[in-house]
Amino acid sequence: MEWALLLQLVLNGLIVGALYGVVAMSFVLIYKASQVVNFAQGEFMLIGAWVCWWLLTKWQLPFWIGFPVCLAFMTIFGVIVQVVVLRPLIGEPVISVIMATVGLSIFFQALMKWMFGVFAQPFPPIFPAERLSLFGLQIQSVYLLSLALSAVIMLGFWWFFTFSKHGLAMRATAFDQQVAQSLGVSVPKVFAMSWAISAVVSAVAGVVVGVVSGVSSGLSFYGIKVFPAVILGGLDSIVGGMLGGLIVGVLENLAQYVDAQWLNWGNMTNIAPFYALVLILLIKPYGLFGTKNIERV
Amino acid sequence: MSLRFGGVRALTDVSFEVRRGEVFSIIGPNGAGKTSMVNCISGRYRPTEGRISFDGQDITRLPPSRRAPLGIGRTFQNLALFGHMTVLDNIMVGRHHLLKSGFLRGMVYWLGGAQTEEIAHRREVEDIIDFLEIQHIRKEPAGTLSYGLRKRVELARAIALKPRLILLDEPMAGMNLEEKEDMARFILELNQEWGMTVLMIEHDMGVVMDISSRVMVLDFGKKIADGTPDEVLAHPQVRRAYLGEDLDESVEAAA
Amino acid sequence: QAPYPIGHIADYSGATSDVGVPYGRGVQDALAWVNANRRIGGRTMNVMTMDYGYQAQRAIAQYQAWMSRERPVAIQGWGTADTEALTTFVTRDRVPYISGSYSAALTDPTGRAPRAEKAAPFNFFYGPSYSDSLRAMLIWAQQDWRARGQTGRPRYVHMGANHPYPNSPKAAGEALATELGFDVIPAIQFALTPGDYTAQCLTLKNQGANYAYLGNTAGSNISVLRACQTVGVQVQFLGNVWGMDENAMKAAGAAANGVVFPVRTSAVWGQDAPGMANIRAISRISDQAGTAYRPVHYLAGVCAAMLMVEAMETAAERGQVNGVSIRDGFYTRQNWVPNGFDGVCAPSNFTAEDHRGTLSVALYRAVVNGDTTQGSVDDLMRAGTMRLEPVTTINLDRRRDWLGW
Amino acid sequence: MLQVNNIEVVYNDVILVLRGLSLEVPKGRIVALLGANGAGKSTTLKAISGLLKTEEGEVTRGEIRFAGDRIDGIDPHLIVRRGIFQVMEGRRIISDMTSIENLRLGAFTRSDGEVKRDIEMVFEYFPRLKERTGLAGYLSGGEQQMLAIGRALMARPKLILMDEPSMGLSPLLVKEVFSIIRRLNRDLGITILLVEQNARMALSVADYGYVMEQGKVVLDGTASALMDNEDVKEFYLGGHGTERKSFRDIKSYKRRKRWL
Amino acid sequence: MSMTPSGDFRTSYAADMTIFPTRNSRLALLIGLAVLLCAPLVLGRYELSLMIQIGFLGIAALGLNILVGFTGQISIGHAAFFGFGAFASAWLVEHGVPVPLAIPLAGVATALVGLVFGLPAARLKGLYLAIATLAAQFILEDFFARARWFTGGVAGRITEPFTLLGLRFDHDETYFYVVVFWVVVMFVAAANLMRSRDGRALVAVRDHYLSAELMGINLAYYRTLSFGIASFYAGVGGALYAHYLLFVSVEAFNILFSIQFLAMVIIGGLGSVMGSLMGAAFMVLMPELVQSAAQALEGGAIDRALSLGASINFLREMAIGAAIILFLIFEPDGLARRWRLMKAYWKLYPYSH
Ligand SMILES: Nc1ncnc2c1ncn2[C@@H]1O[C@H](COP(=O)(O)OP(=O)(O)OP(=O)(O)O)[C@@H](O)[C@H]1O
Ligand SMILES: Nc1ncnc2c1ncn2[C@@H]1O[C@H](COP(=O)(O)OP(=O)(O)OP(=O)(O)O)[C@@H](O)[C@H]1O
Ligand SMILES: [Mg+2]
Ligand SMILES: [Mg+2]
Repeated sequence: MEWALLLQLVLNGLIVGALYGVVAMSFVLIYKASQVVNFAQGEFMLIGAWVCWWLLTKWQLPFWIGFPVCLAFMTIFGVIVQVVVLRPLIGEPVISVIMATVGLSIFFQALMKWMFGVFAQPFPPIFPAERLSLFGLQIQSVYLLSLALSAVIMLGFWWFFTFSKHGLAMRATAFDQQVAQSLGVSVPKVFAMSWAISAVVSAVAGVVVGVVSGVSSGLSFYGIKVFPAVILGGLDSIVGGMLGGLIVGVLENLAQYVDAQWLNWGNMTNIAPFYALVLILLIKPYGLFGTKNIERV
Repeated sequence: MSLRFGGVRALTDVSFEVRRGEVFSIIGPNGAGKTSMVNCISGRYRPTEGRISFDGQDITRLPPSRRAPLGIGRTFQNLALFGHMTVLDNIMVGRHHLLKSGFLRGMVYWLGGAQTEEIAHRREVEDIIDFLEIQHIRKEPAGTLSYGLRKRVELARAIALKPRLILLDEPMAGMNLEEKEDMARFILELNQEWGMTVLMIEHDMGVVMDISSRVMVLDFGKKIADGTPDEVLAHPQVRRAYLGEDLDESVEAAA
Repeated sequence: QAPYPIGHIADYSGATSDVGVPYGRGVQDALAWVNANRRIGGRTMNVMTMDYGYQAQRAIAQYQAWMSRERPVAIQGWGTADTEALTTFVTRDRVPYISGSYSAALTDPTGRAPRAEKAAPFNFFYGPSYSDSLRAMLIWAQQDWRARGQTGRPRYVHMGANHPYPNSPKAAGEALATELGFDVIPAIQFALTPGDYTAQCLTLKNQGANYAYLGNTAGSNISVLRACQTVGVQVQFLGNVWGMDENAMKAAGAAANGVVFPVRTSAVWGQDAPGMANIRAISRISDQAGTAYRPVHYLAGVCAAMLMVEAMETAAERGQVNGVSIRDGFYTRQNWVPNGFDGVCAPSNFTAEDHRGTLSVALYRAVVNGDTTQGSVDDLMRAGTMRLEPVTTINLDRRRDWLGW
Repeated sequence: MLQVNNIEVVYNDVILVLRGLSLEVPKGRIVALLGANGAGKSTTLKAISGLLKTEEGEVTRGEIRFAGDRIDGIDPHLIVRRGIFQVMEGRRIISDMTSIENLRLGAFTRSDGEVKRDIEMVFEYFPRLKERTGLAGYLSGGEQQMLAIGRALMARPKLILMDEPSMGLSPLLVKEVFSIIRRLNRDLGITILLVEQNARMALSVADYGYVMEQGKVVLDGTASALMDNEDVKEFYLGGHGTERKSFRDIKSYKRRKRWL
Repeated sequence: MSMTPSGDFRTSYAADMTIFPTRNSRLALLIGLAVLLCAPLVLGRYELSLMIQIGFLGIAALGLNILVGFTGQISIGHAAFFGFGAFASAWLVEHGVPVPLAIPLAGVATALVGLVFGLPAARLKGLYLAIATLAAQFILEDFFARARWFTGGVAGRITEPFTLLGLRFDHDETYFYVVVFWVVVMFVAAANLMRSRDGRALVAVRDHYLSAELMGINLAYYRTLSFGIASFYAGVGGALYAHYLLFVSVEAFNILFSIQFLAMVIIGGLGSVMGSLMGAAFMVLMPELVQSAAQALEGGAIDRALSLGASINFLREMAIGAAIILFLIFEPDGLARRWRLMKAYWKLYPYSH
């Protein structure tokens, strides 16, 4: 056992896990409003990253201006996607909507390549010190930004869903669109809101990933990678999404350790979260924090 | 028998017995635990304490799907039809435990005897359809029917199980007088001609008084009375908790 | 006279499009240039380009379509998975297939080499195979180790996804590394997509590797390079032929500094060579202004296309142009450099027993000394912020026991 | 206040359910809508509240006016904002929320600060709800019905459309619900369109009544006039005069009266 | 000439329960089948190869439809089972099993694997189950890449063409018949299943599992069973794929492919047997159509005017994505419903409306 290495791996897992958590939360948000799992979440990250990159390099905007502008763009983008694609599907079976998000993912994947090219691009440095040392582990400083943002986002969501009436409306819409409408909730508006927020949150994650390892279309793979995190935590739990992210992050790193030390299978980092996912679901069918469906006849 | 959900005591020490061939009604205020009781009998809930036996066999821990073959069928308070299936298929599902051919024989339909079996059962199902007068909606998807018709299809599905004990959870809710009369007629006929024992939950006192042989009253999960309809009606606690002070008016109102 | 049908399977939009685009454009431009400037036996080519998005299925469907309608006389292909899948078919249909996959499994036309798994009589590619490139880099690494005055056994590790393409040279590399006296550390895996590979880098650091082969394409290699730079790994990375280029250098920035990787052509864009004039002319086909920077893969694509064109010309001189005669056209020349591309395309030798076109591997070092985030590749190369620095050229022996793996 | 003129409703582009139905609900009154199962009562209410759309239904002819403005074709949430609130058939409470959250949702369209007080008011009407702090999905049928009505009150609507509010309630509660309906009407001045199977109760609180059959109004009149109508008596109220006919005595064959 | 009866004229229950309700529709079916069998005589290899792909993908899609459409359990791992069937068949052939036998055996082997991965289905619901199948996808993919003895590792495995009684079915013209045979068998079996006991039970579980259970339906059994059946179909489809391409590689069976299966099922129509085939046809033909449109455009006036150039490839991808979305918006119930409406229209013709 090499404790220093192990410690570094766990630390790294937590840091990366927080990022997964951010993406997971944006999944949860859409799920909570419409019971839809968004397969285009990865593309949302990608779009956010590209747009921000474009603002910073082509327009030479400083990060502290470019980043908010990018988020504002993503808000509008989320609304547009909702209006054009998802609004006509209101009332259709959830699975159709999920499929439509797959269509979105294919569409945007190609669109991004068309607009920004197929080559990976580096982000201009946004912090004076690109790296800093944490308990002996060198990490990119932008990860700290993501840590801070994820905490803020999580608290924001938590407040939103428990206390604000729009949060309640969102949950009601997810439960039964017809009832929500009968209560005066505008289902399209609720969806627009959830998609906009989700787009913004995933853009934050996209930018962080972009800063760390460059922007390229492969970035959207995070969208799939994060599924174990979402499910581990429970599809409809904001806190669960965050925690699931952390767990998956640590798990990946520990799996890499175990793999490198003993197994030498090679692929454990990628697969371990899925094994864990199946195991946890067998014990807790609604994830760690998901609410059980009410079964009453 | 007792049933608890966390802190909620849905049923507390309730004991009763349904005799073969009778129409037994459970009444009680909302939330008294009537549906929970039926859920325990049909296996949806497992009692926290106590024992349920059917025909001398202890069925307390039997999984729900094993109770249909024993002869327990039921309808639901909040409709639970298979919305996308036709009425006919809904009722055929009721025959599930009586049919024998599994998926392999089903796939080779003509060869393994599945066809003959289907036709034989279809004939009996048609009898049920005729009996409940729902011929005209045979091929409609159950999900598009109006509330009253759905209740009737539910009943048909329960009958298709060929149950010896049929549990009806508010069969008359949402019906007008004429339809209640029909339903009452069906229930009596089931009981008398088809020989099924009926356990019914109903709020319509008129119906309960007229067609049940015995009545049990629950309140806050406890049994407060049982006996013949008239005995129960006379019970002071029942009048207070359930009917409201003025008896005659409430019977009238319920009708 | 009807033009010769030529199939072209390219990845312009899929997972490997970052290198698929320059390579494919090179092929396409070269063939268009040939059509415009010189004929093959008096005829032109009808080039049918198909972007299959790196999905083997689509490539195979397209292949079937072509074989039933246009019946191409030769095909320019791309990825390892689809090329290996099509091997059986092109063998059956006798269509020369020039791939962008340099898997050594495609180099044995007879299937009789000691370690070969199957015969691939109609498969060709331009440049050294993945395995041979890695062998060359290992030989260089050994020299480098000595040159730096290090003692003890250097440690070598193979890194990449578990995927036909990164795996292709794994066995060959580890075998030679052992033979050369390296300590071979268990391979480290990382996916073909960008991600957080800090864990892998920490492992790498922990195990004290000195030389690491990066088997993936640029997108994920960049993540590894940056992660390893962040955690401060001291290791000499050996890039593979598709894993490092000018675009990757720009994206990885300083993290790419020092990576050694093979370059298939004798010159890179911007250098002078007799053949460069033609390359520029070809480049103008898709870039009228003549300002675009062409990465190494573009030049390789041109060379691969020109090999095919000349093989077709040989076939035309001898009479019929068909799959078999084109294949035989590949065997007629020694130290074959396409006419007019001297100093750019490296000499190739193909024989009916051995499709290893070249065993001479030119190694370059990526040099990055500044901020690469602003400006285009062209600007950066011109300003010298990024450079490709020749390291050495390793000439491998044409060992028969190295054929086909 | 509400006028429904000659509307036709079609489901799935093919199933014609309402065929030229007209009715009127004057301000401040209670109007009862009676009819057999499948007559189209719920459909009528959904046509008014705009909820048809979510079931692939459509008003293809005629018009619906509320306070003089046409409201057919408007999105349901806008109709709620105009002051029409429907209590849907089958309770339809949000089962994964608590009662209080359900009630708060009822007040979604309101932005005044009196939501808390109104919740207390609902709890006064239905004390049982206050005791049940768990998720609404675990409430008994009757408790859910109370919650659904309470939720409507939270919206402070001008017009409540009630679809079978007494369904599944104990006799005691039925009386209570109807007395609440009366009180709502009297104290708060809320206009009510009431669909009910319990004709006797409905007519006893209503000012005016309509009887529907197969998508059309076949009979209408003041509540007292309907109570005296022979057909209504026989088919909706049961028996003539005071003597109630026993359910046991119904013969297998019955005369079926249809107005159409 | 009508395909559906215009009134209820049936006199026996057997007649009421048949799949093809009129004589004309049976006739049409026979003629259709005959025409289909003549196809290799008139069509080119390209068209045949598309039809073959539609065939084996359609079989697998039908399996997924039984799972998703009929039993209501979403699976995002179908391609992995498809792949398992392909590898299993190739492996069996390598071990001396003749190809015609290896195909159904591969189906059975896949069904067994499906049952194992279907076990969580007894406990999991909705999207939780969907994501668990996503796990199956990745775990199986990892297994394929690792198990050299079985799959040939990441390099893939070459396999033999279909041979029966000394005849080689190694061209599109001949292999076509093999696929048609399997399509007919598998589709008829599914249609039969859906109108018999266990098929109804599956649908009941989807529509209302609580009441289904009280009807005597063992939920765990049927949920798992539907995974088994779905995997069987996937396995047979995969085996047919293997002996068509003659090369099986782990690369093909990725998550994207799984999602394509899902798209087939949804586009074809959830819970429709024939819809699965239509969905497969849509997913196979659409990229081809877009591709040929792109080729027609390439170098043409529009291309030059907009200087599309290389971007045509991206436009094509975008067109595919957009087509899926547009399809879902305008035909959310799938091709099967459109087909039914068309039939209904002809039934009334010329008196429609
Ligand atoms: N699954 C459950 N979890 C928690 N509490 C439950 C559950 N099922 C029922 N209850 C509670 O048990 C009590 C009895 O409910 P039940 O449905 O049996 O009443 P009921 O007598 O049928 O009433 P009604 O006539 O209104 O239908 C209720 O207070 C209800 O909230
Ligand atoms: N979504 C739908 N799609 C197709 N038909 C429908 C739909 N909803 C209702 N119908 C049909 O419309 C008719 C009227 O239904 P509605 O629910 O309005 O009746 P109702 O008068 O409320 O009956 P009940 O007293 O049973 O509730 C019924 O025949 C029903 O089958
Ligand atoms: Mg109840
Ligand atoms: Mg109704």
